[in-house]
Amino acid sequence: MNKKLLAGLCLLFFVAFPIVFPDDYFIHILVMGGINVVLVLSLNLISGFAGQVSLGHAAFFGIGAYASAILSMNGIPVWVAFVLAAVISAVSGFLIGYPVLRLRGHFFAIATLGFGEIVHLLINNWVDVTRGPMGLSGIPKPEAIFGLDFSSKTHYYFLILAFTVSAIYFSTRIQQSKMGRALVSIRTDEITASAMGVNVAYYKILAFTFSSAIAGIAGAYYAHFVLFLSPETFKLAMSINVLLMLLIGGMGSILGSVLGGLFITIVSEYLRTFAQYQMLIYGVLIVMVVIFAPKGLSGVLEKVSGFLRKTVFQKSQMKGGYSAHEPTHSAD
Amino acid sequence: MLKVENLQVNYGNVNALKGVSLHIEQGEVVTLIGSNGAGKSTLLKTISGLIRPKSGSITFQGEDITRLSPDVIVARGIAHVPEGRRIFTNMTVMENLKIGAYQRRDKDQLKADYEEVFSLFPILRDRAEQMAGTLSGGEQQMLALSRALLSKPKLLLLDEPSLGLAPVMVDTVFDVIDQVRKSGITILLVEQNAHLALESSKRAYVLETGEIKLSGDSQALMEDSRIVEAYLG
Amino acid sequence: GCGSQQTGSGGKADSVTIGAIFPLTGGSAYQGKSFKQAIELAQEEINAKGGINGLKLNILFEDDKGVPAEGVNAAQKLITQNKVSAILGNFNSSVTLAVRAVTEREKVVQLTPGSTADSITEPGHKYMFRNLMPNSFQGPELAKYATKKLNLKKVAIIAENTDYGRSGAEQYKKTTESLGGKILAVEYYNQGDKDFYAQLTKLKNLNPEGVFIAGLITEGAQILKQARDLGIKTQWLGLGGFTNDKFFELSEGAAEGMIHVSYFEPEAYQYFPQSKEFVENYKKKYGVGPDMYAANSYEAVYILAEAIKTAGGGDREKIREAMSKIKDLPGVCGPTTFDQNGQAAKGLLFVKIQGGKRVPIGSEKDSK
Amino acid sequence: MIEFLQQTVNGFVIGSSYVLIALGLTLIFGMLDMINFAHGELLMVGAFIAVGLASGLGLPYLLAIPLAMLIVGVLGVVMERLAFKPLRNSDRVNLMVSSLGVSIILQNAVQLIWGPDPRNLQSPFTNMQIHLGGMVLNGQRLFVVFVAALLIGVLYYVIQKTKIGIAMRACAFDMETAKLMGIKANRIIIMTFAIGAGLAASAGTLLAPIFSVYPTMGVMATMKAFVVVLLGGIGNVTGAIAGGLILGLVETYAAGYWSSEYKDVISFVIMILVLLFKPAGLFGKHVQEKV
Amino acid sequence: MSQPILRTDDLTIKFGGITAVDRVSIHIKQGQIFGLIGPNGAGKTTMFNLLTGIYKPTAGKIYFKGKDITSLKTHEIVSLGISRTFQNIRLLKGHTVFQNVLLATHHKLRYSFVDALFMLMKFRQSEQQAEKLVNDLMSKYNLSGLRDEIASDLPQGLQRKVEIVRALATGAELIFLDEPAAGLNPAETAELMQLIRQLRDEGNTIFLIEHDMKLVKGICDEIAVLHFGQLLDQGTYEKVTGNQQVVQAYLGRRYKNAQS
Ligand SMILES: Nc1ncnc2c1ncn2[C@@H]1O[C@H](COP(=O)(O)OP(=O)(O)OP(=O)(O)O)[C@@H](O)[C@H]1O
Ligand SMILES: Nc1ncnc2c1ncn2[C@@H]1O[C@H](COP(=O)(O)OP(=O)(O)OP(=O)(O)O)[C@@H](O)[C@H]1O
Ligand SMILES: CC(C)C[C@H](N)C(=O)O
Ligand SMILES: [Mg+2]
Ligand SMILES: [Mg+2]
Repeated sequence: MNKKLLAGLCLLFFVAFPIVFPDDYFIHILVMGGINVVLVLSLNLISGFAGQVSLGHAAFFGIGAYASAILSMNGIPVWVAFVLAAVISAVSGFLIGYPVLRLRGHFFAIATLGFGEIVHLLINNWVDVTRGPMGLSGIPKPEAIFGLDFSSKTHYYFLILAFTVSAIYFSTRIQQSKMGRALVSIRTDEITASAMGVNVAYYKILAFTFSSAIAGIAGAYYAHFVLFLSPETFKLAMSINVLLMLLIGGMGSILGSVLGGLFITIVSEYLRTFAQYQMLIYGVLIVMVVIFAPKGLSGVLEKVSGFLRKTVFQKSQMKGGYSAHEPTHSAD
Repeated sequence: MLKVENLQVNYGNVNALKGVSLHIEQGEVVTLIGSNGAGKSTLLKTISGLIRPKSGSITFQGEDITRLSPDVIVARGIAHVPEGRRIFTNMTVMENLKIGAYQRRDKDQLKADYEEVFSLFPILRDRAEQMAGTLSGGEQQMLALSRALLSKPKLLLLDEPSLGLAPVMVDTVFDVIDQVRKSGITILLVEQNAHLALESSKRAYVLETGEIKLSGDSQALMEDSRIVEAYLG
Repeated sequence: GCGSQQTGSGGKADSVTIGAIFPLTGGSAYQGKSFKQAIELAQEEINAKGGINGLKLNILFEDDKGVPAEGVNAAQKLITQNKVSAILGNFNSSVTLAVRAVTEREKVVQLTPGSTADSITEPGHKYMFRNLMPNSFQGPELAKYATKKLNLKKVAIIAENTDYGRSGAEQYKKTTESLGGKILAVEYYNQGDKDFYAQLTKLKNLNPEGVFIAGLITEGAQILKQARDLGIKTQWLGLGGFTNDKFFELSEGAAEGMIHVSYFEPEAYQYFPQSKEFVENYKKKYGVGPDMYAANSYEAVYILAEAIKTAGGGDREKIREAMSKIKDLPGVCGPTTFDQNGQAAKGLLFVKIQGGKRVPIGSEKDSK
Repeated sequence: MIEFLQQTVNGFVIGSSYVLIALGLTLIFGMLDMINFAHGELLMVGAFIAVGLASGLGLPYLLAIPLAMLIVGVLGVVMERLAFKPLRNSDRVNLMVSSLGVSIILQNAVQLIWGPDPRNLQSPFTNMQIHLGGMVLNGQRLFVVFVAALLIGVLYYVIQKTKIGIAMRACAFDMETAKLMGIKANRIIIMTFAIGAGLAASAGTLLAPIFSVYPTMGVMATMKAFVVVLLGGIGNVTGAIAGGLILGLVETYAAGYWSSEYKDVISFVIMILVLLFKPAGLFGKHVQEKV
Repeated sequence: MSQPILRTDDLTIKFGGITAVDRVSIHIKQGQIFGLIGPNGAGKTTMFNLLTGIYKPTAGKIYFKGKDITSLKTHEIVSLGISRTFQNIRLLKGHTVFQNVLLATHHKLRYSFVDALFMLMKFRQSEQQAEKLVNDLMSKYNLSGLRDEIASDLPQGLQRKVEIVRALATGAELIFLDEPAAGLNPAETAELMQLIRQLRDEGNTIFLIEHDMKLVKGICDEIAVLHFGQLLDQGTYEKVTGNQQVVQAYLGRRYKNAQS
């Protein structure tokens, strides 16, 4: 109950933010943060819930972005293109995931890295379709809808907010259903999972497909927001950045994914003040966070709130639900 | 040979050992029994240097070894076969044995010792190049024991060596323990199988919730009603 | 709201602020340095002479790391937070194109002194300006010069797999073929590639009269070095990207004899009569001669200063108007006039590397 | 025919350089079971240090190599102490992230110290051409092959014939039990990092005269090294050799006979195909998990 | 009582050069407690791994209630009604007892993804039923007090019990127990024997591996002996322990002495 209240307040805050505080730059950063959050949430499905660390997530972001951009430039309404982009990303996720998900651990990670680079190179070299290194410009904005015409940042802000909330809801529903339990058991121990009746291969592929679809939507949004695409955006560096956000936020945690995405986006922006030391500080920060908060920000939050609960509220025994107890698994 | 005095060990705020004292003489087999979670494994780990005690002292052959690091303690002649075997499952059987002999410098003698281990447990020779992780539970126990023996210890700490062994294998392990003792190695044995353990040792200690509750001659303890009820069933 | 109503004067009325976004870290950072140095020099000079009509010129630098999204964030910050009056940037065409969407929406002038993709000054972008020539210009000019003047009829191309390399290669090919020359092969490589033996071995057997490298110095130097290893003797040709003092050193002498395009040469005062003071000041300040990016960006600061002067301050819209009215403004790289798409027409030079120095051997006018 | 031979030699030589790059990585990868993204940066730092020693202090190239290896070896240890040791008991993925942080730090620290300009490292062999029946070989490249072979030999000996190799793996697998066997775990891990980093530096110093030296040069190296290590099987020296040579040849043939744009695609596709049919790499042992 | 619930025909598996299970044919009757004993490394656990689809046999067939299940996958076998425990306990690390047991209901939850996404009736009902099932099982086997404890932190004895209850929660009628008494003290073992009997009395069939002969003697209706992957003997406790070969290969002299 409390959690729902908290979530409601958060939502209210984010809805009110651009109205109370109409600063284009902050809104812009929040939009970028929102894209990252959706992306991190999507990676969380496969890497967080199911424990398969992917180093190629940028590929699906890229596929979604290019698919939606190209389709809409060929006259398909942007909203339809969004949907098609999700479908195309999902299909690519399925096709890539199907063979690769048989690999484990580091092998999976590096194989996805390889796939990520393959997709990047295809985007770069398939000039007839993607315009390759010349990049795609002239991408249309989304058509006006519900009174939003996307002439201002705020409109984009509400759209990404809606996407983010949907992705959070989607993730939460997965987490609190048998699929979530299956994925977490796969992450912990595949053999036990299958011995308990979980179809390991099926759920891995399903998670990978969902993950790709959502990343594709984030990509499509990016395309219609930045209005220009070029291949170098969709490289290893981006896959790594998303993974960093997830880890800093807390693997497997929905709240963590949100925190991680926002935190890294905002911190990177803040670090601009440090000019040439910016990246150096960023690197140090990453090392420090993994060392001092190995469960990520959500882990820290969990600890703090646990501490408060114990000392301040003196609340006794928590009710045992699946998501309530597993520390890396706080619901949003 | 080994003297443990007033040893206290804490895990965070859990008192795992609350002032344990015991001693082992050269050439003895001493048994330590106690129920699940009594602190038996903790005691062995403290002796072999994996855990630093809060207070108390451990003396081995007249020298204080309380805060030495595990590799120095191994060099002094204490080998520890940990609970649950803890073999290196990602390596071959032979590599596991080599690690056991890690500190050995006497190459020729070592060769003979490998042979001896293989004659104690012939199955290990057949499996020498197999990944240790694919061994059956019993085979893994044999490997763990052999690995410890290859460090040429003076004192052997055994944590539940019969766990998961077939009866005939338990025989073998206890025979080996007997042989080991005869070869002059002193043994501290932790066992769930109290019957056997008491049978094959001279003296025994009973550890309960971090404290020594009883001690004495194994034979006598076997008749003690408290022991019979709790540990011999 | 969008910034159209804002004056964009950076807050204080006694100064004008412009933003400069270039790659200061990451793979393109070695070029970013030239931009930054030259821009700072121009700023110092302007302020030392009492600013622009008494207004002090502030320049805020941001790092785009060569990444489009970073550039977009930086531009948004400069425009919204720092309320800059105009933006100078970027280097990588992909970043410039992504930032262009921001500057168009926010109605802020963006002047790039470093990106060469043709599409940057395509029609429909009122706020986008460029004071150097696009890729489609130098490829054909080089091709004309090579076929007509140098008489190289059978040429092979090694091109970087980027907009720069690709459009350079394509345009070169088209022009050469239209002039009756033959392109034996076009080989692409990716930025960051280190080994070119495979491509070069293949080219060697084609026996080209010339090999045109549509790329940048790091890979270009490797290509030349490795070609020398393989005993390839041919006339090397290149785009303007090779106009960098490091290049000869990096190639360990293998660049000797190469002919390439240059948009600017220090001390080639016959071609760039306005550049003397700049070159001397730059050398005094940084100990090395300016490269073409330095010259372009130095010139760009003066172009913006002129526009601000005409606009009478930092008003963004007025600056845009002033920009479009600039006519034959003298600059270190030649006079600037922007066409309706914001593209300024500039000339180019051909230089030959002789004794480790770039020696001007002609300009595009020679092959007309 | 000559062209084919030349391409084959090209592939072989470039393959040896991949082997060299991958050796240090496979060591740390195999022994400590971690993906070290900072490997390429160690290589880069090694190259920069060699440049500093050679052109800054005027030391001869052949002396700069071992010195750079030594210095980077120490750097590797410092890196392990500060960024990896605190994570020894935590999830593997945290180690990987920490290494990413380290790679960002190194890249930018180097840029701050030495600036972003590309540089050269002079070697006495750079301008040496050897002609062999219509084929041309470069002296420095041959030198790379030679040193790679030497280092492979040494490493192979260390891992297979000395106990240190086994001890490294033992520590990686179960630190506590390794200690019980009398292994000085900390020392072993320090050594692994020192050797791994030193090998990376050797690759940097050997390849620097062929290629050039700049702060981001390590990124590509890391990627290639990953491919090589996985192709061959993690922690497997023979595998690294095979993987490196295969990658070198595939890339060269692809660029020489098919499409230079797609050469990297081809090598990644080959890697993935190999993994699909041999999930533990060409020389890795695939062990069915026992329950 | 007499219809075989599980039958193997010449079941064989080879690992490299080793034939870990060698042409083993057994059949287990409905409602039995069937024991499998044999020296370490005889192939007992491997048998379980074959029967539960974790390993695929090199040759031979497996029938469950007359249906050929040889080529089925592990999770498919579970849904037919076979479940197991592991020799090296495999509870999900860091998960509570409740979470561990709840996982086992997975294949019985029939709602679709859409049901879950919109929390439709079917989803809520199924989830409630699963929770109820788990809670009921836990209180029936006295685990309710441990509901929210981290399972892998419990003492061995309790962990084994959680694994057994988890196996039950799959709804299995045939349950494989791999050395359930290992690491238990005599008192705990006695309790375990009681539990296994109770399971049998409730209509389950039990197939167990054990080295604790007191337990085997106490509860097994029939026993098979495996040696070097081959079936050495099969029958009642008295029959197999009377077999000289079994004594020699498995029981050993101490056991013999203790008997006589
Ligand atoms: N790493 C640890 N952290 C916290 N508590 C621990 C740790 N290891 C052991 N304990 C606790 O210390 C006590 C003694 O444990 P120990 O393993 O020594 O018991 P034991 O007698 O060997 O039991 P068993 O028969 O189960 O092996 C137990 O209460 C246990 O929960
Ligand atoms: N995945 C595998 N790869 C190779 N060999 C294996 C594998 N699994 C089992 N083995 C071998 O098969 C044989 C039988 O092993 P299994 O675990 O079935 O024995 P067990 O009868 O259960 O013994 P224990 O009573 O000691 O547990 C052993 O020799 C083991 O080494
Ligand atoms: C070399 C430069 C002229 C090309 C520039 N980096 C661009 O992308 O446009
Ligand atoms: Mg214990
Ligand atoms: Mg077994």
